[in-house]
Amino acid sequence: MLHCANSSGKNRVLPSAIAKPAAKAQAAQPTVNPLTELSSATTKVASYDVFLTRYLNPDGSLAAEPPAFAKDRDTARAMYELMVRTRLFDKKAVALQRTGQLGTYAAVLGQEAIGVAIGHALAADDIFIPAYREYAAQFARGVPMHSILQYWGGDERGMAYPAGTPSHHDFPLSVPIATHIPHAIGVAYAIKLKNERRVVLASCGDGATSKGDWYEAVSSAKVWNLPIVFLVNNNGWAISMPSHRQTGAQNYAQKGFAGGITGEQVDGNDVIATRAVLSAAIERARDGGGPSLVEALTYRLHDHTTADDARRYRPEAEVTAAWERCPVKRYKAYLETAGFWSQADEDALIAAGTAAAEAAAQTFTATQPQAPEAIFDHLYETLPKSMAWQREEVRARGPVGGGH
Amino acid sequence: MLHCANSSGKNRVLPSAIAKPAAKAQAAQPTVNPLTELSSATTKVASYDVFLTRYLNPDGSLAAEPPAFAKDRDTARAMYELMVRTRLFDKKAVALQRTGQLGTYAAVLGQEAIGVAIGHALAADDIFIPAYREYAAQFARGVPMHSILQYWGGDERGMAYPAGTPSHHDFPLSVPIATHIPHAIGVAYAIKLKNERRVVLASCGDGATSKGDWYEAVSSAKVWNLPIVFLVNNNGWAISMPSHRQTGAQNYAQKGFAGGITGEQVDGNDVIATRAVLSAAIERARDGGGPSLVEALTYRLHDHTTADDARRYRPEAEVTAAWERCPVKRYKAYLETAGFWSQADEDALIAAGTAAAEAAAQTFTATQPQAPEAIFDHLYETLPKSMAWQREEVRARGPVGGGH
Amino acid sequence: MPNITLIEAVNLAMASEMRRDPSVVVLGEDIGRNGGVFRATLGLLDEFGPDRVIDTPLAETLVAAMAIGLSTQGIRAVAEIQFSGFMYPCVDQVVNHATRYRNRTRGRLTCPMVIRAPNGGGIHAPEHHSESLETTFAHMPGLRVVAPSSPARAYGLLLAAIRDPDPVIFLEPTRLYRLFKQPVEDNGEALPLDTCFIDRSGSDITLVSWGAMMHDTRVAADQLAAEGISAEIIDVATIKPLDLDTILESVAKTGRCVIISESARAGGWASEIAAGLAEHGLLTLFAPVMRVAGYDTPMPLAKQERVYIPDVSRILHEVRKVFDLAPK
Amino acid sequence: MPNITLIEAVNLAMASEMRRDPSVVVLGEDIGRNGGVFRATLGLLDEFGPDRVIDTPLAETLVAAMAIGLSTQGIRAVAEIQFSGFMYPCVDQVVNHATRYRNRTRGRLTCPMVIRAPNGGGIHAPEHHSESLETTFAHMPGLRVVAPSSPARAYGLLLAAIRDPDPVIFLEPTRLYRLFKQPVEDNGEALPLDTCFIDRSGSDITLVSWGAMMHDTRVAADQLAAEGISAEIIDVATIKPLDLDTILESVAKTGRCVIISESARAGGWASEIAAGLAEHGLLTLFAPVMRVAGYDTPMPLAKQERVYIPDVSRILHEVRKVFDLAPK
Ligand SMILES: Cc1ncc(C[n+]2csc(CCOP(=O)(O)OP(=O)(O)O)c2C)c(N)n1
Ligand SMILES: Cc1ncc(C[n+]2csc(CCOP(=O)(O)OP(=O)(O)O)c2C)c(N)n1
Ligand SMILES: [Mg+2]
Ligand SMILES: [Mg+2]
Repeated sequence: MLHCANSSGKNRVLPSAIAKPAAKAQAAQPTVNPLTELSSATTKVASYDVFLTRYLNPDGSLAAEPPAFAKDRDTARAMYELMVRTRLFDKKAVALQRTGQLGTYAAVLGQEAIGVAIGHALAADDIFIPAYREYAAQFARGVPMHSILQYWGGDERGMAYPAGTPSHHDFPLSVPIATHIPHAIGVAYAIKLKNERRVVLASCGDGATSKGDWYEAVSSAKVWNLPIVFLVNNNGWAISMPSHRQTGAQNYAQKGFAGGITGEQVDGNDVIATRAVLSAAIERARDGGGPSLVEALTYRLHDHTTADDARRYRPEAEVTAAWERCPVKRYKAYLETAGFWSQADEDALIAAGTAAAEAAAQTFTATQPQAPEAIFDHLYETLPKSMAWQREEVRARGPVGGGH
Repeated sequence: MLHCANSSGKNRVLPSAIAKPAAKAQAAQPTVNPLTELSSATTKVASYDVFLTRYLNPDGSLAAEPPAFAKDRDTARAMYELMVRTRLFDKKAVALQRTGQLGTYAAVLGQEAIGVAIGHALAADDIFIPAYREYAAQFARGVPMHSILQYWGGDERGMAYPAGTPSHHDFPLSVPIATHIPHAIGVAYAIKLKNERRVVLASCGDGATSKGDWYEAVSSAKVWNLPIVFLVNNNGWAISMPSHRQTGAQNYAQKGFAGGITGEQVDGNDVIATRAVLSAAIERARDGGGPSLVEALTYRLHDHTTADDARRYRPEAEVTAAWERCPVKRYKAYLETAGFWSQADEDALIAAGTAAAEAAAQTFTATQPQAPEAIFDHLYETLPKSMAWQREEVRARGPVGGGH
Repeated sequence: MPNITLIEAVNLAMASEMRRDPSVVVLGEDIGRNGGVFRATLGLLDEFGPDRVIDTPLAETLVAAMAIGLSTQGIRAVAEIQFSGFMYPCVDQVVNHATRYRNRTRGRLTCPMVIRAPNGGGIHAPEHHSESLETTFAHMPGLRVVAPSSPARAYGLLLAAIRDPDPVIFLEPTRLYRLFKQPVEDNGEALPLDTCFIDRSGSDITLVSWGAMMHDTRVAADQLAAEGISAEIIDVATIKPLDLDTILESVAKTGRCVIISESARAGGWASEIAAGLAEHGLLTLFAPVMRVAGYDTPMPLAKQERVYIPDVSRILHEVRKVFDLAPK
Repeated sequence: MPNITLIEAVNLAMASEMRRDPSVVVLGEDIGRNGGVFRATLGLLDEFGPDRVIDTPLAETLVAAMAIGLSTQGIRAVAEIQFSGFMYPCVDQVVNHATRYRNRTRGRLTCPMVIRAPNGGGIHAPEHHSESLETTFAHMPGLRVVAPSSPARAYGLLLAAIRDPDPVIFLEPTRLYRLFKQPVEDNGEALPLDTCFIDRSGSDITLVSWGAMMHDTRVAADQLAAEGISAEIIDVATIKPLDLDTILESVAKTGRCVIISESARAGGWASEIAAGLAEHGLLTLFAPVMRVAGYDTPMPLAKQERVYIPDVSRILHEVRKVFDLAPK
């Protein structure tokens, strides 16, 4: 007798919508009606809108005149290169896992445009607080590919991002869902306290928006008008939970209204739109305009992780249809039409990207094991005296079997 | 260099607004603007409105034609009687605390109309999950006044609400802020599972809406279209935090949009409006219309609790102005104008209410102490064997000094 | 009797009890169509439908709170948390509400609920997937904390947990989920809670453990047997409330005790047991009570998790210390 | 030297360190204009302004997470949680993040932060205001947990906690906030962490305690002294990491030990100390190690809180048991 109120999809603005651009002319009607009949006792006191931005149609044709950066040959090409390199890395990582050389890995297949947009929209000094799939952004900010492999391969050193790169002040991947989002409040508060012109981008998935930690940050960010962009990667699924059953909200952008901040949607498989919307949000935050929320509509083409088998819960037809909206294909078509990309470019990129992923794999597999007692070495700044015996016991024992 | 974005009060719909009814004709403008400039790449996809309901102006005159229950003499009088009895109880409780006969007590002064509205709007079978100030609702549902005194007096027996009354299936007061709200999800799910036509009303303060627990419930309630009314008592303060600094949200009603549910405001010092709005929400939920959120705008005329001294942080002028919106005075004026209430009625009510509060105080002070070992008696259904010695130790020791 | 793994036994217990008692529901993330990340709820959706097999939003505080709400209405809620490291958001709900409604309302509202989760490491899972939570919960008054160590005990103890009138935290040994099989009959018979099991009788030393570490403890005892040392093994099973008497009786016989647990040493449950011995068993002890436990570090990522998790060699090392100090 | 209460010493330490180190900020609910519900932050808003004295929304997970975020940026965040029972929503953030960023990032991001809260009962506060949280936190690897027992120690230990490069949970004894005064000089001198204090020397029995229970322990020792029994009192002070050596040394001298703590007995920190003695001090003990602790029930409401909280008579009762078994 119980039923899911939303399974009908009524009034929903969900990833499937990104296939069919809404008619521009049609004014959106209030999606949630007031409880009581409008009577003379009732007055409208506030009103909120959700907008969606898209420049590229799924086939790569233009839905609107693109912004300047997309018309700049070098920039436009660099974005594509990062997207493809990320996809090649992803493929290699999955292959390593399938052949027993890597632990569980969370693939980014189909969502690469968002990471690319983040990587290009953030300034070097900005601070990125990622979830666990935005490798493209991390690469752009200086995280070596082998670090990501080390991380999923079970080696803490994969989170020691290199000095001298923007990633060195970024946060590591966060596996406990949404718990990293409120860290952005403290980080952004510190930025304001120090009078810096930096912005924090904190990202997560659609599922993460169900968690209280996420909300406590969104509800509070505007109290101090903090320079934060909350990014929600709505990839349609949280493991086996489709995004339309995750919450009663008709879309994830409107969740920002609970904190009094702008919430808007962007086609996350359109790298131009995503970069444009993120850049606007970031620069607005930098200029004192405060926090905002961006829901990027995308689709997880892979299993949730290599430990998952999405065929258990997800219709193949949905995945096939989603491939039509693939961000790589779409953006490539744009570049080709613009005359920015040739088959030779493509061949060269694939060769270079494959080699880079291969090299990362080799660096990863060649990584010397940590000393067993290294588990104590970054626990406290100085290991308490009373714990010395534990470290010594481990050291004396030497390596133990069972490493990956 | 940090500043509170909201301290200006711009675009706010806060308790102060309840003094000045908004002009009906003026259509509300979007309160949060989209991040990006409206361009041809951007489409409006959804829109949300917040409404406010009020029947009685602060002076008791009618702002709109009242609903039927308010024109029914007996009902209208019963609501007033409960409101005044609650205020007299409250006064007695504070007096008991001031004279060292009661522990910390959370007064309801100024907010009585909301409890009365809840008490009258809920059906006997419905389930009330209160915060800690809605005594009027609890009295209406059968909680004896002395139980509330026992609770704040430090006696668990004050939460054993009597069998045979609606309160017997209600939840006890909840002191950890907002943690009780997600219980409503489980309770309402159970109701649906059993195919019952009952509704859950879960209430809390404005401060409570900052907590993740609160949000996890609001975000999820519509997933199962549960029969829940979330009530937010916005009394302007969470201890020393004014409600406009508690969150970036322009009002608390819109927080419902994060869960895709209706959020509306009501003048919580107008008992007619509050009952009307709550009844509509409750009956809609009962009829399968799903969850909703009601923000009742009110004002805490007392200190936060008897342990607090609001003069430390709150301008006296604000309190003085708030007395002008007092729910008792306002409703009394309505009743008098309607010819439902006389001075003799008032005198009789005050005499009876004072006596009732006095009697409750006497029952409370005459309460025999619990046996010390009673601390073990409702810990588990059956005390584990391994804990028997603890109970025996306490029993053998007998009463210990230091009770209140 | 079918030969089944521990995870299959968990699944069997839930299915069995859901058939027997229509008031039992299961809830959690990905437990429906997906059957749970470890497949503990496999087949339940098909058999019992989406009303009783509830996929929840991704919110562990909500999962715990929802179980509380359900159980106050007489619905026996069996909640799954995907990995032990994600149980921390349940802590507030459990300690401030689940364990207290009975007491607060003088028995008016009660919480016959179970929160199940895999516990501990050893399967090369990602970060935050391998923590040991038993002590965090066991310190909470009014709770039961149960940790099975075999398919048969998982089946019998989970039945008991679901039927228990009070909240139970049920911590399943991740590492043993598929490590070995055992014949388990689906006879609906619960095992007793609040009692330790003598897993193996012996006379020279008492080895106390629970959950996944029981496996290594059994292997260590085998090796000791080969050396002529007779170890009595106690499976604590119900961690809280602790059946100290059974342990005391054993130590009264053996005079020696080593306690083996995976959770961090400082403030771990091994310490509680050792403290019980220091108070009630002191005069029967020939040698110090040794604890073999996880180090006081977070569980390392997969490559080093075996450095952290006690193994047979560490158990034997401590046992040898005991016999060095108090030779047989 | 001004004679001040413990709460004044807490206030003094924060003001003093905020003057000395501009990177220190305080945050929490009602800590600004209101000065905190116990007035620990009185005057800080006026002296340091709203940028450094941050009133937060009512969200304890956020408070902990915000402290984490601030501290990773070199801001030393001192967060207040109003009452210990409301620290549970911080648990996930502390165990999964605050204690781990250093380790996860190999020292790149660190969390020099303090979460302060009143701890324990005894002031007739409302429900959920009187819990004891030390063991819950002390079981978490990578954390420091500190509990002062006097104005001077509150001042010196809080300075140390704020200056510590790693996260510290600082649990203040609610019951002692205003119970007595002590001369405390605002000299900016921190007391050492990670070390127990010999609060009083003695030769016949070691009494180990911390926080508010130190007060009752001192009174009990006075009574024992009157009876000719010389008690050595150890103030644990830094609960985690535990300085077991100081306790062992004392017990090696006295041969007798009673541990006094307010938190629930099962899995409490008294058990950790007793376990340390069972392992390392067994041969020096004349008698069983007794624990005087809160019962395994939630803290009762105010009328019965004294039933729960150990008092002098319960301490003396256990001490007498020890001397009965091992007379002087
Ligand atoms: C607190 C917590 N609960 C559960 C999990 C297990 N888990 C890992 S990813 C995931 C789904 C996340 O969905 P979403 O936020 O949409 O991100 P996506 O994986 O789709 O990118 C879950 C439930 C976790 N990592 N953390
Ligand atoms: C989790 C938690 N944190 C802090 C407190 C202390 N506290 C009690 S009431 C209160 C303010 C609550 O404000 P609001 O929700 O607006 O309710 P009101 O008291 O104004 O009715 C606070 C901070 C608490 N009880 N629980
Ligand atoms: Mg997702
Ligand atoms: Mg309030």
